[in-house]
Amino acid sequence: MAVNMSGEVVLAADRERVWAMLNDPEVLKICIPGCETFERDGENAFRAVAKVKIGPVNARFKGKVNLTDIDAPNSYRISGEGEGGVAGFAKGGAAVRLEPAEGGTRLVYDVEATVGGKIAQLGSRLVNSVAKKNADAFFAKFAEAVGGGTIVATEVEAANVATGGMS
Amino acid sequence: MTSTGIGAPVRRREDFRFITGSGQYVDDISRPGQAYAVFVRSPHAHAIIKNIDLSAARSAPGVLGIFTGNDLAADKIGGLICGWMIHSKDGSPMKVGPHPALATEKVRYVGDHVAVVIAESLNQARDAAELVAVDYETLPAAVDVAAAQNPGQPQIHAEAPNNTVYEWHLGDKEAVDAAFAQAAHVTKLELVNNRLIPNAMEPRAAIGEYDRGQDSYTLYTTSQNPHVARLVLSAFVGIAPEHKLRVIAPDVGGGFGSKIFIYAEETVCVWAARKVGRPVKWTADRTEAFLADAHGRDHVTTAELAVDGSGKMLGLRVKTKANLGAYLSTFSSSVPTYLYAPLLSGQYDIPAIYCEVDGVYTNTAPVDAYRGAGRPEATFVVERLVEVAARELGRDPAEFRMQNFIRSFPHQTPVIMTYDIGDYPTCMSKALELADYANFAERKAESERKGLLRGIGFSAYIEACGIAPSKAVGSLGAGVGLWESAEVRVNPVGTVEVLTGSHSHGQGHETTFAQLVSHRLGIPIDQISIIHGDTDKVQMGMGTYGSRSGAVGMSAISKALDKVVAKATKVAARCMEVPEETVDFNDGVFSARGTNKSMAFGEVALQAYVAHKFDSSEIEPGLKEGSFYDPKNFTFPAGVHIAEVEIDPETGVTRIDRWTAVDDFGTIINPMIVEGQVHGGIAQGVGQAMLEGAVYDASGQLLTASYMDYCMPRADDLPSFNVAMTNTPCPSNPLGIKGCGEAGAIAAPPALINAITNALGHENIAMPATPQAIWRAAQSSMRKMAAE
Amino acid sequence: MYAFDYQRPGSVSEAAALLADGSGAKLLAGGQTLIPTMKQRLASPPLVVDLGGVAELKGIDRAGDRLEIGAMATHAEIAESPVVASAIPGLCQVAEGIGDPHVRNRGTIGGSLANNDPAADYPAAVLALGATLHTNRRGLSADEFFQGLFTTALEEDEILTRISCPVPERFAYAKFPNPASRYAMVGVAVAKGPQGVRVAVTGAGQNGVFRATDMEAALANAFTPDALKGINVDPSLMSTDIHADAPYRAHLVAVMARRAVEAAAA
Amino acid sequence: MTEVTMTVNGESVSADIAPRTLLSQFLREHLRLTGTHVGCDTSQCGACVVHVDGRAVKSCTALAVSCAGSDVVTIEGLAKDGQLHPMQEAFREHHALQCGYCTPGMIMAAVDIVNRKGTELDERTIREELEGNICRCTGYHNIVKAVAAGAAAMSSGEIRQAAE
Repeated sequence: MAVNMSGEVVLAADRERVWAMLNDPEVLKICIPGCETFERDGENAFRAVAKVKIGPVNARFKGKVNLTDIDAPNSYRISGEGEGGVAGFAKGGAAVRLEPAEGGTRLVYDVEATVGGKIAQLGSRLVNSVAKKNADAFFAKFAEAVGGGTIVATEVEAANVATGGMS
Repeated sequence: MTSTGIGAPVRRREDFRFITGSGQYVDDISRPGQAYAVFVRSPHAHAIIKNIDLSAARSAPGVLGIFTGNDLAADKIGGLICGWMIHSKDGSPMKVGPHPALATEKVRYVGDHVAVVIAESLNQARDAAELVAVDYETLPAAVDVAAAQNPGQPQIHAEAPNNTVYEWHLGDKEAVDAAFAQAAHVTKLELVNNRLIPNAMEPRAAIGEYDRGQDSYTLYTTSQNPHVARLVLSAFVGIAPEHKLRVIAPDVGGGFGSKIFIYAEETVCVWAARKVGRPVKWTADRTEAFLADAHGRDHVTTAELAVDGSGKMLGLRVKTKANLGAYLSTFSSSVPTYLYAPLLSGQYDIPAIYCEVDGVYTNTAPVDAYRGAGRPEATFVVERLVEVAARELGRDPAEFRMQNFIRSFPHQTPVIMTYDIGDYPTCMSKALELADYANFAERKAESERKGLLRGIGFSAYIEACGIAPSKAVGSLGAGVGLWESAEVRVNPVGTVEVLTGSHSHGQGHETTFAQLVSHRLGIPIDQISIIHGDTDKVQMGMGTYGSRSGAVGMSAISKALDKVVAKATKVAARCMEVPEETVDFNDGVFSARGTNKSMAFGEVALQAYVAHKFDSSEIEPGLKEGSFYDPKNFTFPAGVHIAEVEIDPETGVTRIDRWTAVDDFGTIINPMIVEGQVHGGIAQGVGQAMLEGAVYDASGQLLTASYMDYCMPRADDLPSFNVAMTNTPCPSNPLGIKGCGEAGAIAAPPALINAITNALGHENIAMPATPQAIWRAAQSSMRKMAAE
Repeated sequence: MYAFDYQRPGSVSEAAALLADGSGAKLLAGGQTLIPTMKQRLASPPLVVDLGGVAELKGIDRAGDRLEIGAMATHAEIAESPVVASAIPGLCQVAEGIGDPHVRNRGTIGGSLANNDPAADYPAAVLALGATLHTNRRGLSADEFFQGLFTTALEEDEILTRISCPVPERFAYAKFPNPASRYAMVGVAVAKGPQGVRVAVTGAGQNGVFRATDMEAALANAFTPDALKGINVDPSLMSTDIHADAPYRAHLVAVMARRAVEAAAA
Repeated sequence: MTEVTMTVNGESVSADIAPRTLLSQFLREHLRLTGTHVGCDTSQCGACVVHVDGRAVKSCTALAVSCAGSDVVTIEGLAKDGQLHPMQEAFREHHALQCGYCTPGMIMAAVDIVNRKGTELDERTIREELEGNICRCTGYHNIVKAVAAGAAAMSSGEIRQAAE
């Protein structure tokens, strides 16, 4: 099931510092909720393991993360796919853009992700909320790592449903 | 009428075992040494299988075997088939991609079968299945039936360009164009018939077994038609020749169409039993049932009705895209074609009808027959159009229907069917009376005083049951004949065993079929047993679906009983030493006219077996007769359902206040059972209209894969139903039976949507009409009213 | 299900000791969420600690102006309890509307609160009542306890033992059930009590149960349905799923709030 | 493995089982009491309902080990001394079952309704109380009638004939 989410956060650091942190696997590991490992696996490529906990559900996702469309220090696209065993899979990407802003740097992101398997089959009611929660958690941690900031907005768009027609 | 004969509300003989927990469903059966199968299923809607790594799984504890599509291919096990050939308008045969039981190169829907793991215990099989590592290259998915044929959509099967299986049509396009050219009024609707997931309460299950000594297989399976399963598994899949494959469908917990089909799981279980040398059992969990049982409905339709200045219907034009899913299931091709378009005349005299249907592949579960199969879709089109036309013309919807009802029979429609008999105005009048239509306006005013919206909706449905005769269906592309078989075995002391090719999975055949025998032979019902569901006992049969067991299955028994009585009459005549033509048979007694001689049925049976009193060169000993009965025509049950609803416009919550059903099923064997069939059908129709809908997201993930999200009708969603009957006996079979199993599911959806739209004053409501959809429509109606 | 070890301690301290090693043991209260999750293999605790044998977690009592409910009280026990019926009758109705009769016979208030499902009923009731949630080591206000989607203030090895509700002057809960799951698609609890007027909403928010503070302010002025007129709920804070989108949920929050006030004021 | 002892249909049973054994599995696989059915994975359909210490429980959502020491009654234990329970009789008399798969859970739930709500049950109450049991065949119409009649019979000891 698709998740489309966009948002922005103003970070208390200059663009170069934010950019550096966005490319630092150690920082990303700390900020990604439940992340257990985040290791370089080639140029602009990483391997990651993250534990996802949603209420009683516990799943460990293993996968790859790639950085593409790199335009330092302005923007990149971070994308990945992870396998969560019986829980299913998740894949997707985010276009991330940095702009100078009052008091630091504005980070604007636009996420498109899909989840499949049991998570979608059994947990569709929660997918959007969990995605937003994780995005908020990531940026809260990231802002903390950068040295402060505020989440301006996170918006989740309703997933579009193809067939069968409950509306 | 005897207390157990035709027409009596005999309490069901099968119930004792079910109310005491003594039924034997497939999962209740435990075979010595049985192992457990778990299927590895695709989490992707569309992907290339690049590699399957079984090494870790193979070394997991308890694993007896792991197989993939390549193993099936190596054993020359063929794919699953679709048994009905449809030809496109241009004469070309439908375009069908292969349907391997275990996918080989590609997976095509979420839940598609990739591998099977067989282990000592179910948990071990599950553990090992998690270790099967499948490397997928995911592909974009074509999910939306309305768009799947568009250029640039992902191609699901190379054999079917643009995902088009067929572009079929029926009727006279020019005549319809001419009718529309003359029309004073045209009503046009865009309709979606929502996708449903059947959800028989017993999930599908199978146990395959191989006997090395006999070189033969046994398959226990949750089937509505075990003989067809054997035929397909033998002749097409190539498991074993028919005489080496026994198929048993024991107690089956509901089917509703979904257990007609021959699926991958039973195919693999019976094949793998030989590979691992152990019985192999598989039972679906509910999520698997959601993912991989054949779904139902899923049409997108544009429909137009042309009416002249007096309100007379002139023509009907229908264009439908039918979602067939990722593979063609056993009878899927026929459902949106020959089970759909021929019903588009409804109960109305419509001179010209033209229907086009595109059968479309999508990356979703296969779609096939579900209770009603094509006929609910047709009835929804006709009865929504008729209701809306009446409203647009300012006509009372009941009276508008009355004006257009067919009144003389036989009636040839422009879409194949010859309706043999019916009395539609009587049904309507009776329904109007029972529904207290006359006082509806008062009730509506009363609701309004409480701030609630009340609406009433009609559905005058027709269905065609007992698809027949075989020669005709063969000419339409069916791969099988649609007759039924029966064998009546009279035992020497006069008890009777009836072997039938029909299969009961809730319909109560053990009772109704025995009622027929009791009625005809005049013997108590407890001396009769009905045997079905085992290919080693019953020689051949076509099974139970399409409301055919009464009209076709019981007619076969009736024919066999004719032969039994004829032979017994001969035996009785010899025993009583009277001419055969003077012997009458009534209430279980053979009596010689003009004498005081008589013999009870049991005595004659004994004499037939001892063969002491007749010349065996003239009369063969024994009393056992069979029949293969092929009906002359379909049967045409019809009726009127009236739904009345009350809507809370503030929340969209809709309460069904009244439901009136008047049905004409011809001869009724057991009114209690017939009413039960109507109740269940209505509930499923209400489910379709208000509660149920399969939802796939754009990537092909099924979001309604459990009862948390797929809304099953529950007791508090439904009212009690007011059910009544009229009766015009069917002239096309010896018993006058028409068939009642699907009527409710066919009639209910348009009745309810017509009631809801009547309450809202707003036609644009899709099924399922959820509280949210109704609330939104109510808001827009109220805004409209405020503006006026 | 994956294999696990099983322990059935007789006391809270024994149970706490079993959780202490941090290996991911799970408490089994009623099991009505945990067991289905484990059946789907979406949870794999190495150890399940069954609280069914801990007598000190049972019981429902009135203590002065407070209602004290043991964490292992089942929904059915609360629904049928004369003590609850006389103290907070609306809470009986909350319990009676959870799941179905069979689920209510196993599911417990403690299990539900500790799980904090965003569509569960109890969190709204407990938050509106301004209850204190006692654990084996501290007391937490409801406002502290609920921390968003499936998240509570409970530490991994902390056990919810008792829910202490001040008896309100008025309390009611109005629920719009999801037609399929029968969880709350929207549920609104309102209470007027020692802590003033409190309104808590479940099923609707993107981040679980929350307080509707503008409604509280309006109702503090006048505890009548009309006081809520004109208060709109911001759809951007609402969750969306295949059953209900955010604008519909926002609308239902207002409707259910009004109905809850009507019931509470009656 | 854990040793578990409980009373099932009046008889004490013991077995050595894995803790992950559900009560439904224990009944069906260990005791071969296959009248208790499993129809879903999410604790909703109610085909698996049995009584544990006098209360209706979904046996697919209870660990067998949690029921150690309990008194369990299944559909097989409802009839006493060869006499059908009035609720069983009512289900047959009122044609409250078709395929029979949901029936054991439905009957066990119905008896539980009477235990909790008394023998005089109106239609609304019955429909609401059946929230945890799904039937796909009957449309519930006859189940509702049967539960009312069975409840009345549990008080009077007699089954009223169904209205024809």
